[in-house]
Amino acid sequence: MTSIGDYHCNEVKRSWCPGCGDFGIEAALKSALSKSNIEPKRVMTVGGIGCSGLLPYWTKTNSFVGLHGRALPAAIGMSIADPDSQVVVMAGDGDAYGIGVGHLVHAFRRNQKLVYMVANNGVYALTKGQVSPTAELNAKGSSTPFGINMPPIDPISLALISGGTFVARGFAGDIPHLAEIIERAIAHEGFSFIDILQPCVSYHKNMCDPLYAAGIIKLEVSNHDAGDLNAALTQARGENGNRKVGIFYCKENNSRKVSDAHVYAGCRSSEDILGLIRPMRVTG
Amino acid sequence: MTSIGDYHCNEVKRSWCPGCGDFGIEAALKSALSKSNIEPKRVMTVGGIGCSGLLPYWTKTNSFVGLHGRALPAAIGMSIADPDSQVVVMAGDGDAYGIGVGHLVHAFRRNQKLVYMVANNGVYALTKGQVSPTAELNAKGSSTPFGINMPPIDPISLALISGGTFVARGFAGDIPHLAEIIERAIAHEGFSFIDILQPCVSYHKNMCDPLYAAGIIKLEVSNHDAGDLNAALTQARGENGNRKVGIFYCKENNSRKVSDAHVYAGCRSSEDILGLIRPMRVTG
Amino acid sequence: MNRLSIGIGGQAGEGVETLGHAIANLMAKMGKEIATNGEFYNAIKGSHNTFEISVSDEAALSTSTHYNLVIAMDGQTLAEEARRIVTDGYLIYDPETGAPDVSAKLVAVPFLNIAQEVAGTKLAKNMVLFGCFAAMVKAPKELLASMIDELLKNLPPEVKQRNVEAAQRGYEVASEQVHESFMQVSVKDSAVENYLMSGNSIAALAAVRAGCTFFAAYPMTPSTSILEFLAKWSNETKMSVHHVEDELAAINMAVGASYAGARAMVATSGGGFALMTEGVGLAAMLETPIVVVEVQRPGPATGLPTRTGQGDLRQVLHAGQGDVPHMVLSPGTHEEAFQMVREAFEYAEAIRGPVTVLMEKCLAEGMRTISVDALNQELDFTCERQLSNGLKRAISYEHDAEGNPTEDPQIVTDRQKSRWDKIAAIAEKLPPARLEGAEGAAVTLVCWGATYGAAMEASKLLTAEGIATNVLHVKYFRPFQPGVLEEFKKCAHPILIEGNLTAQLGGLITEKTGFEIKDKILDVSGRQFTAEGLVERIKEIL
Amino acid sequence: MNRLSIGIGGQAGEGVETLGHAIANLMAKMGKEIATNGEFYNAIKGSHNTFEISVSDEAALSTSTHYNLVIAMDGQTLAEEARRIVTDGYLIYDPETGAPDVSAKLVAVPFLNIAQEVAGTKLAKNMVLFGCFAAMVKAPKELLASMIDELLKNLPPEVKQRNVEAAQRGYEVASEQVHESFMQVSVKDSAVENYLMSGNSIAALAAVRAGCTFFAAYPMTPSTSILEFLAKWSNETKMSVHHVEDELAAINMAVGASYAGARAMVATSGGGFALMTEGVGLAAMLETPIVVVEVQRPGPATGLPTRTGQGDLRQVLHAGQGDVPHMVLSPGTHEEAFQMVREAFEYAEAIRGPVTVLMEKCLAEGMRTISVDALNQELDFTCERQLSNGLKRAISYEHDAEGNPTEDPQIVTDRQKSRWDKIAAIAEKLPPARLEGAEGAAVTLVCWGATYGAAMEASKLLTAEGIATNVLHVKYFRPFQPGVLEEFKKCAHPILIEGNLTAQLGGLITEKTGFEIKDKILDVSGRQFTAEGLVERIKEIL
Ligand SMILES: Cc1ncc(C[n+]2csc(CCOP(=O)(O)OP(=O)(O)O)c2C)c(N)n1
Ligand SMILES: Cc1ncc(C[n+]2csc(CCOP(=O)(O)OP(=O)(O)O)c2C)c(N)n1
Ligand code: SF4
Ligand code: SF4
Ligand SMILES: [Mg+2]
Ligand SMILES: [Mg+2]
Repeated sequence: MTSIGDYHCNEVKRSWCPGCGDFGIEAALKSALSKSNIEPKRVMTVGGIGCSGLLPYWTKTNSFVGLHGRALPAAIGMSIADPDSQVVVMAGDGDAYGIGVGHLVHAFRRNQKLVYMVANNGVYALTKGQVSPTAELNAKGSSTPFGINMPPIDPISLALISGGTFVARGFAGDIPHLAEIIERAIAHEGFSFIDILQPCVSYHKNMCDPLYAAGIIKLEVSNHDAGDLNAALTQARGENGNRKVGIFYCKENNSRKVSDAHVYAGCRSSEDILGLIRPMRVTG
Repeated sequence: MTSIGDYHCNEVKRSWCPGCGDFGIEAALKSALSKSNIEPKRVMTVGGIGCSGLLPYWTKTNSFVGLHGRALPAAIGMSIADPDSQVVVMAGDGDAYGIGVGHLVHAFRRNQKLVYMVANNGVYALTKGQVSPTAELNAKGSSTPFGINMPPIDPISLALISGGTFVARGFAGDIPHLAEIIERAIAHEGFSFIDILQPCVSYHKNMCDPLYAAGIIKLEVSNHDAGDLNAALTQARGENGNRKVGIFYCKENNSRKVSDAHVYAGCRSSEDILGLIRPMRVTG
Repeated sequence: MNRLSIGIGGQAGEGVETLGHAIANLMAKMGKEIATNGEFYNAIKGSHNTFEISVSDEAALSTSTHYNLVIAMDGQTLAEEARRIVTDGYLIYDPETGAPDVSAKLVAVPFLNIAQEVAGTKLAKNMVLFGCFAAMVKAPKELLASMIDELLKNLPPEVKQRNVEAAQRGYEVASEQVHESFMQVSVKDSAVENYLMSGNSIAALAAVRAGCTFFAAYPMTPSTSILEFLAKWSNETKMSVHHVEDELAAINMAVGASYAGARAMVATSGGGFALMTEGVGLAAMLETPIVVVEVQRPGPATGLPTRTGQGDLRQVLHAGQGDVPHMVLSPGTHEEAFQMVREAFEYAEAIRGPVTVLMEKCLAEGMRTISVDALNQELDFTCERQLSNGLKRAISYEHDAEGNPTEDPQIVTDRQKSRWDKIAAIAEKLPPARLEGAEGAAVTLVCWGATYGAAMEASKLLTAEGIATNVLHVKYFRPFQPGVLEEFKKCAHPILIEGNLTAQLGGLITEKTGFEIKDKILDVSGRQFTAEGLVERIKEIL
Repeated sequence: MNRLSIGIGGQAGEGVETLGHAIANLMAKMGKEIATNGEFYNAIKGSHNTFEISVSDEAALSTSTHYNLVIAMDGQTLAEEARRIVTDGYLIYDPETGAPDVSAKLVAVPFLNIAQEVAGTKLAKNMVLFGCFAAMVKAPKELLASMIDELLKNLPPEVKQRNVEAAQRGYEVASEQVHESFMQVSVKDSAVENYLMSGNSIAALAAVRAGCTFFAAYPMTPSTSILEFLAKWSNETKMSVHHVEDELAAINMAVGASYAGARAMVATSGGGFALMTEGVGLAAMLETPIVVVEVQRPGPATGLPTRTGQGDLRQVLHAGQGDVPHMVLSPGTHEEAFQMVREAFEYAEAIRGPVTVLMEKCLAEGMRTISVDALNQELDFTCERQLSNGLKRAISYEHDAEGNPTEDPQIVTDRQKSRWDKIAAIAEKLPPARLEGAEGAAVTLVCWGATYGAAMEASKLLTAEGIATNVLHVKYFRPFQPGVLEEFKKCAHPILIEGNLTAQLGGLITEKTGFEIKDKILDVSGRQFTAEGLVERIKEIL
């Protein structure tokens, strides 16, 4: 088994605020990777642009930080090209549910194998405190000083009705539980989506209140059947749906065949290509 | 009451294929506008880029055809600036559910008053027959000659779980029924979403089969309570959910106050603005 | 006569394009060189579309709107294209659609009736007309039949048969009226292996040849068929081909795939490219090779989706925020498109960044005869990816050589420069620009992209008329092609020809060389340049 | 001494910016002219940030990195900023953070202890330091107290009180060590009404003044505060202000709102602008006025989010497919930003299309003292929208004058030209470029945007040293500002100064005038130009 330290990049100084929930996600991810025993060189860690998206900086795997809102398509491209590597994305909720939500809807349909973690802190943290799409109705932020007049997005329901095959939520404040979810997500043969409640000590203090942690509700085998899509939807849409953590839904597809890699393997010869255009041949 | 002819623009030749479902949508819309008695000059008809989006060409109202995928944000801007006008959008399913689906998710949250009609023909028709996001699994198109390997999007469920306040589906082949839905949508004080099954005679012949029309199921007061969100979701997600037409869900908000117009009304004087920056005043 | 121009006019949905392709194919099979151009309205049904075919013994570089033969499928053709039939030219028409008022040799064919009668549907009229045409070039009837068989291969045998019969009736009716052959041809089972291909099919094929393993696109006229060809071939090529949700996804997926080891390409038109600009900058910043094919149509905004133009040079050159080291090039011919798309993959590896190949609708959709030799050529420049054994770091924030973030003023400056150094280095590998045509010419036509074809042919016409003319075709825009200034010094009277309003290449030339071209032919009609059109406008200038 | 430069260094999250703003505010209230510049890392916590303040009697156009006073909140400041203290300058530091090894007048203040002791938290150290500074300029203690009261207005009274006390202790400790006043100041209850404002607050205010009724944006450093100011003011202004899902939505909503009668604006930085380029083309095609403010930071891609640069001129100029008639301008100072954003709305009406105002992070976030007169000025050019009574047609396909789609080659050409004619017409209304500074100078500094400040001050320093220097500040890029060529003819030795690597303005000047500027100072460090830095580099060139 690889060890957690194998995934640490110590050259780059962490710039998250002390107490930031992102540390919890980092710890859970590295623990899950080590439990899954995936060598660092077979991992591609992808970040969004946001505080959370800085994770690849201090992760000693292959790392990729692209454009705000586009972590997901880039990650899908990676996973398609190199299906033997484990792609793990850490995007912010602004990135994933704001500017990038169009890609997300289609990613559920595409079901490409990768782990997509969204640090859901209710704010645009890196840009200093505007509300994100998961902010509660009337929440105030620097761009909505009188409160936002739109209800929040419900990412779990969105995932479920869009065809998500692994739909979960974790809490950055409960590292072992989150690590377990990530481990399951890594094992899943498809697109694994994890919304992660992530307290931001600088711009979303409510989430840092112990009362918030106390309000978290765990879905477990005893109270929820993760194989039942309707049950999952009921959980997500019911009271306190946005405080529930655990695996809402998981649909394994064992018949899925391992995809071919699409890495460059040299140019083709002209014989290779002439067959393709036979119908266009006119003479000779 | 205005008459249907009042909305006809005869200068521009219609270029839809004979038999195209878009003609049905046009007829239904014009009928609904006239029944709602809205003067042409108080209507803004907005088109996406696609066959369906050509509608504003031959509509004698204010007309606007913007960018592919961006009809919705443009329409929202119009409705905000001039809330006294009725904004009606006709977008294609590629436009609305493909490139533009990110705007749609957020439009449900914003709930700006306008009517958003999506011509759902399962194809990118104007670009000559690629599959759209509503195409059935394995459907073939020119860009997916071996069949699309992703399941279709479910726009009604998407609308319902995203906070849609008026969620309906019509069938271009049933003009009176569709007109009725549009009339209700116009009356709705919020964002009215209508997915419209629209047979494309050139690129989606299955939808033009009489069997297709025969398979359409109507939601009516007798079999569905449009005030019940859960019931709506069950209808949408149940068997043949994508063949059901009618109003799935409608939530009126009578307390909604009429919004102010935001049309330009002259520059401000310097007195008007100095109050805003009082905290920045350092001397004088 | 070693060159003929054929024009077909008809309503959208009447099969103008099918007939055009059939004729082009027939002539190509009979050993002729072909160039085609379709002018279609942006509507599925109901407007007047045209299709032009140039047929000649030598390489055909462009088409003409002065026709030796016009086939009128609708009445409007009689009023428009038929008026541009040259002396001694032919007009095939159906008396039912109107009485022609032109001085051409008339071939009256009741093709609507024949189609209805023989094939049971007026839709077969294009087959009747195909038969007429075949008769005019005295093509073997068996060839006609076998071509229709191939063309309609998805239809039931009895339908095919009826179409063949309709065509044969057309053949007979035309034979009765036209006795001399319209063009000297004989079916050569030529040893030369030739293909009749569009620019888009060539670009797609070049990607396959270059070993491209990943392709993503969102449909956009006139680039869509690149996606369609690659999708169709994907079982054979094993390329991963995706019609994705939008252009933002396409380019970011390509960058991701390339990061993971793929050779990746995307294709789009100007509007889709506008959405890709941030991604182009990303590829440059991450030093990730990708190839973009941008097929131009007239803008701004939706513009004229089905027409041609050259309005996107500057948009492409300046894509993305900041100074983006992004290579930009554009081929002049179909052969060059094949070479340049392949090269683009090699350059992308060399600069470890984005390379965009600009094409135009007229090249992308226009068909040309291509010899197998053109597809067999070796590249002058190749570059394999340098794979490191270590972990890969790709960070879109400014970073040091190891890929770690830095905001140190000196490192930041060095990194920016080092990325541009790669562009400077590749400049030395580029073939220098060179004047083509008459030595010491009185007039030089300066152009880029597919305008080359009409410019070259115009230069020949002018030279033949005694006005010695040559052509300077600029192919590389970033880095700016070496040799342009040197060649300019040899020019007596340069005239700039571009398919845009703001002389985008002209401005770039001035910027890069200080040289200003005073005389300009700028065309934004959405139609491709023709040699005769150019000759006329050049004479106005002289 | 009529000009002093203050530098503050500390860790992210330590309140460097709060202290800097407090000091700037204090000096402004005491009647001084202020310029500030913050250099922050792109991280919420844990890196070394600095804040510079220029204080002078005359208008301060830029800041300096040679300090008369350094306030060291962390040890790194001792090693970095403290080394750039000028002769006779001061250093305020806490002996706990290290022993300074510099030849400055030392003011040792145990601010960490004081903060902890008096206010009960080390976080109050910036208030202790604020007190120290106030003592050094002999500011009245009541002013200090009232300012802290205002600054911490959202905190409970007892907390505020403790902070005031901590500041007062700082005041006392510093007073004991520094006897002469660091700068001659007296609180003038000056009749001149002055404001201390950032470029972003000015741009926001200008929009309000121009009667803008709709604003949409997606947050992006360093443009975000435009959104924040407009949102905060929206109750008073009744402007419809929206933080939307992405930049694509922002610009398309603005186009829609403008179509429906609003005056509409969006603001973003380079990456967001990349996503808006298609929308810019749309506004041009639909002939719908909109104003875009693009605040530059270094690219490509994510680049250096919190630093400054001038890398987006070309991206903005060539936004969108096709030839997009889009006006582009950039102010040199805060006052000019106010005028130009207002003008932009008028130009947008005149050309019925998009107008982009380019700014830089250093201008957008840098603070300056602005007199009420600057906010009171009338515009030289205004234009009301011509509203038709009929139905409005706006179609992004090419269309005729009535807005109906057309593909007619002639109409299509005419429409393209007519849209560009509006750009040509507005060119005549623009103030011509003019040389500023020494007549018949030996050296001319050519620049654009906020580089103006440092260039002007450098020209003064050089002129004072006997090298007569003037400045050519180009403000309009499309249409290209009239008069540039004429002014160039008067220049003995032009030197180009730009915050990018590819000399974007330089290239444009060559393109538009044929004139090539050989000597260039191009800086992509992400830091703003300083007058001293420029003087040094100019001397190297001379
Ligand atoms: C196209 C574009 N628009 C805007 C930005 C500016 N930006 C950087 S991070 C960010 C939001 C961060 O919020 P989130 O994704 O929730 O991440 P968090 O910081 O909360 O972890 C934004 C808007 C950008 N980099 N690119
Ligand atoms: C940014 C951009 N990408 C692609 C296109 C090309 N395009 C035009 S219409 C269309 C799709 C049309 O499909 P749909 O929206 O379903 O409308 P329909 O024609 O089926 O009514 C596409 C992809 C475009 N105009 N702009
Ligand atoms: S601002 Fe919030 S999200 Fe960002 S590092 Fe600090 S605590 Fe974490
Ligand atoms: S192609 Fe299809 S959608 Fe387009 S006009 Fe024809 S029938 Fe209608
Ligand atoms: Mg967030
Ligand atoms: Mg469609």
